[in-house]
Amino acid sequence: MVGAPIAPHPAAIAPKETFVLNLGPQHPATHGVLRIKMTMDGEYVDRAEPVCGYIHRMHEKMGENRTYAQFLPNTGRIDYLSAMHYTHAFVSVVERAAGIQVPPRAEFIRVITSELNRISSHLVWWGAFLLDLGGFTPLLYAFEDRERILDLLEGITGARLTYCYYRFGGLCNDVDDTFLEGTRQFIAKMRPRLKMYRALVTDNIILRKRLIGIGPISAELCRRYGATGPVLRGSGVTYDVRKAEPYSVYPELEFDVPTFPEGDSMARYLVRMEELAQSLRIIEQALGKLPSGPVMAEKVPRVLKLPAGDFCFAVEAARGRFMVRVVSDNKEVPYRVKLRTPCLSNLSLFEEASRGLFLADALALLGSLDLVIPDIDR
Amino acid sequence: MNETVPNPAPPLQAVDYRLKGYHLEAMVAPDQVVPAARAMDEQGFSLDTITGVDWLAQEQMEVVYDYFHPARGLRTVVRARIPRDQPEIPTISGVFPGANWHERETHDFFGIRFLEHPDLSPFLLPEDADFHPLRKDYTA
Amino acid sequence: MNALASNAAAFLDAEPWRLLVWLAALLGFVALNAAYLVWVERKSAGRFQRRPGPTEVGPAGLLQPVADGLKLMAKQLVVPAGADSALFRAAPLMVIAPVLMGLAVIPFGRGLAALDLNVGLLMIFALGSINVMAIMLGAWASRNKYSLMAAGRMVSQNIAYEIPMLLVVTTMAMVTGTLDLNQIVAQQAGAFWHWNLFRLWVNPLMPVTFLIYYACMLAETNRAPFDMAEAESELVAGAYTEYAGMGFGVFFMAEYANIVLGCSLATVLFLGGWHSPFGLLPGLAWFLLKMYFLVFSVIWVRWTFPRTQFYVLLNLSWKILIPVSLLTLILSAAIIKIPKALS
Amino acid sequence: MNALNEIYSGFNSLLVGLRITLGQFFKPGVTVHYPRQTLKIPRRYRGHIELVANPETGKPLCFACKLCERACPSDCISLEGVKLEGDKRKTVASYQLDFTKCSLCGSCVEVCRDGAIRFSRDYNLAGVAKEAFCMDLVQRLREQLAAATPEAPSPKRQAQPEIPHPRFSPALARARNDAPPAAVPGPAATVAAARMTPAFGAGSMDALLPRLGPPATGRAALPDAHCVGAKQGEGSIP
Repeated sequence: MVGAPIAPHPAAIAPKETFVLNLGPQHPATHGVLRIKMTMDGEYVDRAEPVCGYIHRMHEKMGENRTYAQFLPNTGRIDYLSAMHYTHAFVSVVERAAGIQVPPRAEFIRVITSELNRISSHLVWWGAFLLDLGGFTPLLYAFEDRERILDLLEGITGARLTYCYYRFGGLCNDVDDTFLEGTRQFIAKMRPRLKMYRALVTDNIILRKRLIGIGPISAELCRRYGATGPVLRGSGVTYDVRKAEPYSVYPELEFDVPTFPEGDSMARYLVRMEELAQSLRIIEQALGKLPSGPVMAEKVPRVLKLPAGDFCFAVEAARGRFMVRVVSDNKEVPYRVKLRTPCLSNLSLFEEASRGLFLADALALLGSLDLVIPDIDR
Repeated sequence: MNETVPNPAPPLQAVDYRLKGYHLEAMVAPDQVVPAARAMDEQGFSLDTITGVDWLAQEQMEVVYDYFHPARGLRTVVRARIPRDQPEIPTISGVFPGANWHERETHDFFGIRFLEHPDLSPFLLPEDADFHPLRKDYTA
Repeated sequence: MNALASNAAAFLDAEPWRLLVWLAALLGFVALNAAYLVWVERKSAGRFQRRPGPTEVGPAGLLQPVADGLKLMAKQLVVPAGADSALFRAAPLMVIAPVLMGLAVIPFGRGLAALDLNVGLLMIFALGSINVMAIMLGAWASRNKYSLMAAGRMVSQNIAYEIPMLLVVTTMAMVTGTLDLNQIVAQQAGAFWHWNLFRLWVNPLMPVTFLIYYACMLAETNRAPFDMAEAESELVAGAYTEYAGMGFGVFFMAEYANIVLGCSLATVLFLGGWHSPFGLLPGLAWFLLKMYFLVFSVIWVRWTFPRTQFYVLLNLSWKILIPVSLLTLILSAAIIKIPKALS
Repeated sequence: MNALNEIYSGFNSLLVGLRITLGQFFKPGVTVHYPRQTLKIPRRYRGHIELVANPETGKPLCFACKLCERACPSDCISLEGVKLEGDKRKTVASYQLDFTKCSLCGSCVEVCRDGAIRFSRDYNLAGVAKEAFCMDLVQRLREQLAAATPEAPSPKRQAQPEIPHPRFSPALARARNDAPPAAVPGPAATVAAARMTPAFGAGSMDALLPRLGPPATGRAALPDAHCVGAKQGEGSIP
C-alpha cells in the first residue's frame, strides 16, 4: 500500500487486442437497467459507451396529455429517490407562471421535507456505492437511518417514496407535532451516526485506496458536458442551484456549499458526506424559523391555465440541477413539458472520463456519479 | 462573434428572471446556432439541455438550447426555428460534447436531424424506432 | 462379542482402513462445516447488520443449509454452449479434493490426525496450489468473459500471495526446526506464552508474521476484502458465473473448507494447536475453539471492509508483505544462528 | 518513515472499522419480522380508495358527481350513478377502480368535496390475475358493511381510528381466501373485513369473474380480458 496507484500507462493501451464486455442491462454495478458497452483491453477500459432507454417511459409526452395537476404524480417518479425536489420544481414553475404566492409556512416545510429527502437520497447512494465497492454492511446502516426519514415523511404524506406532497400554492396538508418532534430527534440521532460513518468507511484505508486519485473529472470536463450537483462540486466548482438561482426560502437559511477541488471519486464522495451535515443544518434552522399560518395559497384557481409562453424552474435535486421547462399555449394542459435531469448530463461524461481506467476503477467512477437510471431515461 | 459579455453575437435580450426562469434569450437563424454555442463556450457557459418544440400550426419546429453559467448563475436560452417539413439544423456537439446525447434525444422525439452529428441512432427509444412521439401529429 | 469388537477395532486401526475411515470422517467434517459455516456466516452477517438472518427454516434457521443444499442438488447442471464440458465439470472436484487431503495432516488433538506425516506442512502447500489451478480451469472452461477476467486475476493474486505465505511458513519451520505438524504443536506446550505467536524471543516480529499469514490466508482463500475471483459488483460472480446447482455448491463448499484448513493451520503454527492456556476442556475442544475464533474473524473482516482493487492487492503483496516476511525470515535465522556461532 | 506511518494509520483504520462492526454485532436488531410483526400504519397512509358509507343510512355518501373520475391522471376510475325515486341527488350504482393503473396519487380523494371516498388501509395486496385488481367499490362497501358491526365506519377520514393490524396467523390467511368470517364486534373487525374483501383472495376469483359482465366474445374469463369489460356489466348491478 505504498506509493501511488498504478496509473494506466499509455503504452499499456497501445497495442490493442480488445474484446467487448456488455455490462448490463442486468449487472450488479449498474443499479437498474443501464447497459454499458465496454471495449476492454484486458482489465483496462478502452471505450465505455452507455446505452440508455431501457426504462424510458416518456414522461414528457404524458405531460402533454394531462392537466398540470394530473402531471404532478409523475414528477415523483422521474428520480424516485429525490421525489420532493422534482415535485418542488414542477409546482414552482406553475406557481411562477400563474403568479401564485406560496405562504411562508408552506415554503419552510417544503425546504424541510426536501432536505430530508436529500439526506435519504444520499444515504441510499452511500450504501449502494459501498456495495459497488464490495462492502455490504454500510448499506444496511444507511437504510436504518433512511428508514427514520421515510417514517417521518410517510407520517405527513402517506407515502414512503413517491410523496406527491406539494401542491400548486402550497402543500396538500400541514405537518403535525409528531413530525416536527420526530425531525428534531432525527437530527440529534443522525449527527453521531455521521461520525460513525466516517470512522467505519471514510477513514478506512481500503476505501481511500479505492477512491483517492481514481476517475478524475476536471471542472472543464464537467462544464463541457453540463455535469452538475456533487459531480461538479467534487471538481471544485461552487455551483449549487440553491445559491446560483435562489428559490424558496433558501436565501433565509445559512448553509455552505461543500466543494472539493481534487475531482476524483473521493472528492465526490466527500461532497455528499458533507452535504448530509449541511442538510441537517438547514433543517435545524428551518425548524427554528418555521412560521405559523396557512400552508395553502388562498387564490388557486380550480382550473389552472397558464399564460402563453415558456417558463423554466430549476432546483438543486440530490443529483444536481433539475429543470422543468413548461411551454404553455393558455390551455388546461401544457403544450410541452421538458424535464432536464441531472443524471443524463452526469453520465454523458462517463465515456470520456473512464477511458484507460481499470474495470474496477471505472465502476468506482460510475458509482461516484450517483446515477438513478429512470432519471436518465425518463 | 468577437464581442464580449454584455452583447455577444446572438442578439441577447434580457428577460424577467422572476417570471421566466432565465435571464437572457435570443432567437437566432438556424445556421447561427454553432457560432452562438461557440460564443457561449467562450463566455464559460455550460450546456444545460437541448430540446425541441413542435409548432404544428406554424409548420415550424423550434430547437431550444439552454445554457447556464456555473460561476455566475446566469441562464441563457437560445432558440432557432426550422421548417417542419425539413427539420435540419447543424449540430453543436463539436462545441459542447455534452450536446451529443441531448441532440440524439431531440432527434428521437421530434425527428430533427442534426447535421454532422456523430451518431443519431435512437437514444431513449427502441433501436429500431422510426417514429417521433413528441411531434404533435403523432398518435400511438 | 467383545472379541469381535476388538477385532474390528484392530482391523480399522490397520493402515489403509484407518486412513479411509479418517478421510470419510473428514469429508463429513468438511461438509458439515461448509453447510453450517454458511449458516454462521449468514447469521453473523445479520448480527453485524442489525437484522436476524435466516429464521424461517427450522429453529433459528438451523435447517437453512439443508434446504439450500437440497435446492442446489435439485438444480440442473448447465454447461454453457461452447464450453469445455469435461474441464467445466472436473473443476469443482479438483477444487475440493486438495483441501480434503490437506486436512488429513492437521492434528486436531494429541495424536488425532489422519496421517502423521513428518512433512505435513510441505504436503499442505504442495496440494494447496492445485486449488488455484482448478478454479482457473473452471473459469476458462466456462467460456465467459467475466470468468476469464476473474481467472486472470486469480492466478496473479495467488502467485503474489503464495510467496509471502511460504516465506512465513519457512520462518516457522526454521523456528520450530521441523515440518511435522504434530511436533510443531508439541513444542508449544505449556501456558500461552509458549505459543509461537508470543515467542518473541525467537523472533520479535512474530505477531507481524502472524498478520502476514492471516492476510495471505484471506487472499489464498479468495475471501473479502481480497475476493477478486468473485467480485460480484464487478464481475457478476467472477469465476463461478456460469456454474449452477451443485457445481456452484461444491465451489462454495471448497471456499469454506479452505477457510477451515487455513485457520486450522494458523492454529497449529501460531496458537498452540490443541494446547489449552489453562487446563479445563480436552485438547480437541481447545483446537476447535481457536480455529473457529479465527473463522469468525474471517467472517467479521468480510462484513466490515470494502473490496480492494486488484492492483492494490498486488502492490500490498509485492511491496509490503514480501519484504516484511523476508525480513522476519532473516531475523529468525540470525537469532537462531548467531548465538550458536558465538558459543 | 512516512511509509511506515501510512501503514500504521492504515492498519489502525482497519481496527477501528472492526471495532465498530463488533459493537453493532451486540446491539439488538432493528428490523421488523414481517409478516409475524407489522408496523402501525400511519394515519395518512395512501392505500387504494374505498367508498364511505353514510353512518345513518348505510348507503354510500357518493352521489356520482364524477369529479374524481375527471381528476384521475391514469383513468382508473369509472363510475355511474342512478337517480332513485324520491331522492334529490343521484346515488352511485357502480364504482369501478382499475387498481392496475392507479398510481396512488390521491387526487381523487382530494377533489371529493363530501368525503365520500377515502384511502383504505389495505397494504398487502397480491393477486394471481389482473382482474383481481379491478374492483367494484360499491360491492366492496356492501361486503364491508355486511361483515362489520351495525355502526358503520365514520365518514370522516380524520376520525378513522388508528388500528394496528392483526398479527399474522395462518388461520387468518386462510380465512382471507375463503368467505369472510362471522362478524366480530369492535373496530378491529372492520379492518379485518376490509382486508378480507373477496377481491384479493385467491379463492375469490370465481366470485369476481361473473361480475365482469356478459362476456361479449366469451373471452372475459381469460387473463387478458381487461377491466374495461367491467363497464359492460354495469347493468347487472342494482
